[in-house]
Amino acid sequence: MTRMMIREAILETIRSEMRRDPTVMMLGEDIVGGMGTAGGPEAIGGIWSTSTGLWEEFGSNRIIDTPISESAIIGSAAGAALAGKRPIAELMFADFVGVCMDQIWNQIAKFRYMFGGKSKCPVVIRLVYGAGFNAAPQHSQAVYSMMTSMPGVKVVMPTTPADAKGLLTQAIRDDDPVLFFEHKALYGVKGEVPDGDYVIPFGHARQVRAGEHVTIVAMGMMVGLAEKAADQLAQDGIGCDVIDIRTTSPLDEEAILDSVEMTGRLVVVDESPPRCSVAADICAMVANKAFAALKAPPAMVTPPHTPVPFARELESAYLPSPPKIVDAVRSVLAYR
Amino acid sequence: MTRMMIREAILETIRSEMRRDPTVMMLGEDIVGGMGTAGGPEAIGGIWSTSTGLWEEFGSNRIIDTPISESAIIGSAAGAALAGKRPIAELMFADFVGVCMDQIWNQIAKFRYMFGGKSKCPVVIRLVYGAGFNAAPQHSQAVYSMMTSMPGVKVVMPTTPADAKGLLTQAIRDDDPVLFFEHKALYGVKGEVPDGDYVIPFGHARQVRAGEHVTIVAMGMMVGLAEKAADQLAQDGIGCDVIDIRTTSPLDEEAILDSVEMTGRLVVVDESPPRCSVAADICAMVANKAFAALKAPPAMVTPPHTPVPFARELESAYLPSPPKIVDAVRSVLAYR
Amino acid sequence: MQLSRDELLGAYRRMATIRSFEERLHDEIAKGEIAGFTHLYCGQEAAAVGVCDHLGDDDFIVSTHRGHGHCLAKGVEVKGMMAEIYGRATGTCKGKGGSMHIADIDKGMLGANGIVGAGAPQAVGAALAAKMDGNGRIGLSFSGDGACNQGTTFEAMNMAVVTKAPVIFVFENNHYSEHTGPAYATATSTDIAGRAEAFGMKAWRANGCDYFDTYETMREVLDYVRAGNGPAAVELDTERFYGHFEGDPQRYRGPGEIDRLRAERDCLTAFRRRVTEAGLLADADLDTIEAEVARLIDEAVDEARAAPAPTPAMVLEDVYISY
Amino acid sequence: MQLSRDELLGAYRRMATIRSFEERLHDEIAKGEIAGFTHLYCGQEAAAVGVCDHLGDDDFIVSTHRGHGHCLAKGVEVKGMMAEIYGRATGTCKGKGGSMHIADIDKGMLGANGIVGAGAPQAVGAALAAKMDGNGRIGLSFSGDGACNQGTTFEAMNMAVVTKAPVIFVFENNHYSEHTGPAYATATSTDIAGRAEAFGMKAWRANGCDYFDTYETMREVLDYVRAGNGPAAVELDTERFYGHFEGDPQRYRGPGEIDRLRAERDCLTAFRRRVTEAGLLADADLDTIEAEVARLIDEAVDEARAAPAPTPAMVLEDVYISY
Ligand SMILES: Cc1ncc(C[n+]2csc(CCOP(=O)(O)OP(=O)(O)O)c2C)c(N)n1
Ligand SMILES: Cc1ncc(C[n+]2csc(CCOP(=O)(O)OP(=O)(O)O)c2C)c(N)n1
Ligand SMILES: [Mg+2]
Ligand SMILES: [Mg+2]
Repeated sequence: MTRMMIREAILETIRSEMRRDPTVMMLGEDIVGGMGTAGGPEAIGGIWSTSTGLWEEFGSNRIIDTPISESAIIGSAAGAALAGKRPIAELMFADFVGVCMDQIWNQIAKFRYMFGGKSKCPVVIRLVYGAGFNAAPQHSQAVYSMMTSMPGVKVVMPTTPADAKGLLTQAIRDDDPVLFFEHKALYGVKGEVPDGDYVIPFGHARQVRAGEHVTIVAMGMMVGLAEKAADQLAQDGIGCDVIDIRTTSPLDEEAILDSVEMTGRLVVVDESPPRCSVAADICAMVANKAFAALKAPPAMVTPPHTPVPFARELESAYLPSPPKIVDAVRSVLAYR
Repeated sequence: MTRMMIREAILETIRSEMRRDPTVMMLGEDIVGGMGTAGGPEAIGGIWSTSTGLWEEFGSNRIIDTPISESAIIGSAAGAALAGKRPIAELMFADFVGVCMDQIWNQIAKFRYMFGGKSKCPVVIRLVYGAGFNAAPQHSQAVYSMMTSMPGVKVVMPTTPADAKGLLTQAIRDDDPVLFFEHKALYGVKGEVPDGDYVIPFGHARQVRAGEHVTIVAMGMMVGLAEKAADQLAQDGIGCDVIDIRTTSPLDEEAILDSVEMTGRLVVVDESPPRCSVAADICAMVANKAFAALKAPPAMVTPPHTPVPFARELESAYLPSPPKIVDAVRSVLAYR
Repeated sequence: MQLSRDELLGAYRRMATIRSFEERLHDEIAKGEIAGFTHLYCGQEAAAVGVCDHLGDDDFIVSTHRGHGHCLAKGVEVKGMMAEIYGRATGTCKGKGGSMHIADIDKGMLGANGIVGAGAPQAVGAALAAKMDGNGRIGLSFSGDGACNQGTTFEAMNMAVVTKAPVIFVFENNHYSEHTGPAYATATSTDIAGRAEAFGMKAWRANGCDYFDTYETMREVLDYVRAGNGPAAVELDTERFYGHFEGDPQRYRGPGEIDRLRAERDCLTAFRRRVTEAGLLADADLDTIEAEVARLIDEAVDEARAAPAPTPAMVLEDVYISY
Repeated sequence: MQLSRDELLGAYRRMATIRSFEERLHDEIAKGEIAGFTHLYCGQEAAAVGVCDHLGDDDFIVSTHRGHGHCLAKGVEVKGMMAEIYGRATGTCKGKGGSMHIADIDKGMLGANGIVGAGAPQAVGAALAAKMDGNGRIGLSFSGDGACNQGTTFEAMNMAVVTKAPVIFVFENNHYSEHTGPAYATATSTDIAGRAEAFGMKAWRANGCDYFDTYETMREVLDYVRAGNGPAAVELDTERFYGHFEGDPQRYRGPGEIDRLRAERDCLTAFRRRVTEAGLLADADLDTIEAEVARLIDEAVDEARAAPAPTPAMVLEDVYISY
């Protein structure tokens, strides 16, 4: 075990997978930095410091710094994958999926199906997402709900350094396309990371806290908030079963349903706006498959149906928070 | 009242709104057709015949035939709207939102919010969507679920010629951006259309059939399938309350909840794949807000979590159908 | 002209196969047996064949909605393609993709594509893969004149120059994008190759209705790109004999236009005239090929008709490798 | 030079206002009081002002993430902008947009934009609106050298030529897109204007660090576009004195680079030298302006600090006009 930050776990995983497998390559804007400048290459190594030193070790054929052309980045990753490589493409902000959605949604996600199972497209797209930095409406979004709706891609959301390593290793080795969502506010989170080969298969939730009164399902940045809420509720003797789903597609329905069968109550915490969200998706699934077990309406804690506002006061009012989760749990428990 | 097809109702509505309001304009690929060819302009008038004759009447300043550049089409509509016009932009296939998503999602949908309420952006985007034509994975999709998740746009789905007129009139006069989904398989559907000014406000569902045993919520192409299922179930004495929601955003929650309060049972029929779909959204909403009334798990009938396949046999297996709806209703009714 | 007799016969066979495949589809589609949207390649055969005759199975191409010609020229099997277009379980894509989505990775054919412009960056990526391997292989993107107005195409060209990717952008200018002429839609219509040059890459122009001009030009282009000089572009002037899709009323055509094109710009006629006049092949050689091709297409149609439809369970397969 | 004394004083005041606004933000951001990402315009003042001095409130501009200079030059109110960047309810956008999303439709300022390249087609649309009205007004898009690699920018240029839209594409080449130089990322780096020409539009080049060169060039460009000749492009050679965003360590800069730029390429210094040497204005005139501007910025900061934060209820407002 080594203690490190999520951003370090990501960088180390990319580095070791690139050493292990010569077909792994990476593309993105400023992932080297300084190209074509007096300062020279490696001036930045990724604005999130998740690619520092990779260009020096692996060179320009495998670490490709690109122009500001997201469609070309994702499209190139798609083509390289069809041609036998394992590209990792970085979207500096997940919000930029808007300019390259077609390459993700209509190309990468559909190749194998359209081609009758005769191709594979092992692309990993790393998307830096989430609010909390006052980065305003176009640099703060929780895009994963929209992507979860798309057949053909897997959607992964690590919340701890160990999960970042295990899930990213799986993502790079996976033969299907993977969207890997990294929350900008989680990069600095520290934790123990297993040494050596460490792979977490997709579709397996992680139980964060055990508790018998209510099931709280969360993902990404929301998991920490759910934990805080659970801590507070524990003081009143309320036991929360907190589940980090880790991948929204595939979804570990079993873990969620088992928990709800026991608790009879569900609160889903999701950073995306409510309509057609992962939260709504999980509530609908549970209402359909664990109807008899439910003692109260399945509830969700999400931002409102609005863009992410800029100002500090607005952004905190917008985001889910431990007090909002506590309130939701209490009203679910109070339901008769 | 005049009897006409949906495609005619759409063309007539555009024409009369353009006559009424000189700020209305239209942009799209081949909406004139024949530009720069020996055959000359008006060679096609839109591949769906929804703009025939408009260029002759309104000229090149208001009817703008464009290159194959969807980002430029939607981006131009956005700019023209900020500058005081009411543009109608056509996406020949809704699937092309992939190449212009940013202009819809991060631009048009967010302007007013980002700018603190100081702008309006009355764009109508007409999107031709849906399966049933064996048009294969990239020309058949029911994109509205993804768009319903976006704060800042309204999402409209007419199912009858009268609704097409009333809702499109509202869309063009609306000061907010509207995504207007036209199902390719509905264009030829005929019906009576009110003459003169006819406006249907958004957020008001239409009751298609009254019935007391189960609520069926549907939209777009699915409404007709739900009606067929209801007819068949009626023969066994099962009464279906069939609701066409008409707009997925805003959603007429009241109409749905009122019906479920009465029937206690819900089946939602949706043409999009299931994850994070409008169907899931409505099931979650009902499970949360009408929990006590529910006598059975809220159920959904959707395609599977796959792209839309090409071959006839595959596409019909993929799509919701009256028998699948009948089955869903029966199992909801059988629930104890 | 350094082509051997076998090479000439092969080139004609490939062009004739495309022609015959497409003419037959035109007839069959009119009968209503084939579902979906189909875009025929008739008239452009010399382009696909003149380009692909330089490529091996480990060179990569990406294609468009009008992809049958590219697929056949790249060696995708005729019967599998026909079955696919008929929506059969025995089709190249098991009936899941249809006319617009035929691919055969083993042949280096990375896919036809229903989204205009989407292929260009994919060809860059395939070229970057080849560059990583340092094996002299290339990526090649076919696109139309219309596609050169889509943002992805431009991004791909710029990215190719920046990354020195061994990729070739072939623009088949057939003078129409759907119902619109390039003189209207492509601001620099007379010079699509000039756009590529503005991105800093070398560009060539050739007569895409002439197999020999296309083939000879492509030899130069391939030598240039395989030598590691970075990307290149080629604009091929060609003609589309049918509508944009089958069923297109083609009101945008001038009077007698198609007859004139068939008379003056038919690449098969031009090829025949050239090789017979030069005494390289006899009319009988070409007639034999045509007869053989006709039989092959007959068989392909018969087999496609007789082939089983995909089963409903197949809807659920091939979304993921594991899930 | 045909500028009146008042015009000269005004131009200097506008440039000095931008400079002072940005230098002050640089200091305040270092103190941690201002949230979010901020991209400063320092060094590029002559570009925004030299361009916008030709525009009226009913001409439309769209801007970028580096938008403060464009906003101020187009007449957006200093105090509202400062309050916005401080995230106050009194800000231009009520604290909802912040630095990257300032707009003022009444001033013809259609918005800064956080998505690189997104503004270009919007400027085309505004120009098409103006063309509908036939009133000689124009649309203008500011973008960076980096933005000219984004597909939307290309599509917009092509569409502008096709539709003969009265739109001007101003490319401010400040030699960096984030941490990357155009010689790497823009395949034809030395000639962004050349790309525009490849789309069939007329392009100009000017020294964006020289108010007079920019202003005179823009006069020609505006005359050309307002006369109905269709779109035009302008490449302005300019410099960025700070990092890409505040907090950028700028390891990509050469040694002493910023000192040299400040010494040799400062547009305010150049303006002062030019007008005083020509005897058009006295140093004292300019000093007075600077003092007035400094007071205004002080006031703006004080008022922003004192202004109320937006209330939580405001989160829910302004998504729709009616819903
Ligand atoms: C992004 C996108 N926009 C529009 C279309 C509809 N469409 C299909 S083919 C086509 C014309 C393409 O013209 P060109 O590139 O010249 O190819 P050609 O059909 O002539 O082979 C259009 C507009 C599409 N498939 N994808
Ligand atoms: C579509 C998109 N990709 C990437 C970014 C991140 N980004 C913001 S500014 C910038 C560089 C822009 O360079 P340039 O256009 O030269 O403008 P400058 O910053 O020099 O003013 C990048 C890559 C973005 N905001 N949008
Ligand atoms: Mg064409
Ligand atoms: Mg720049």
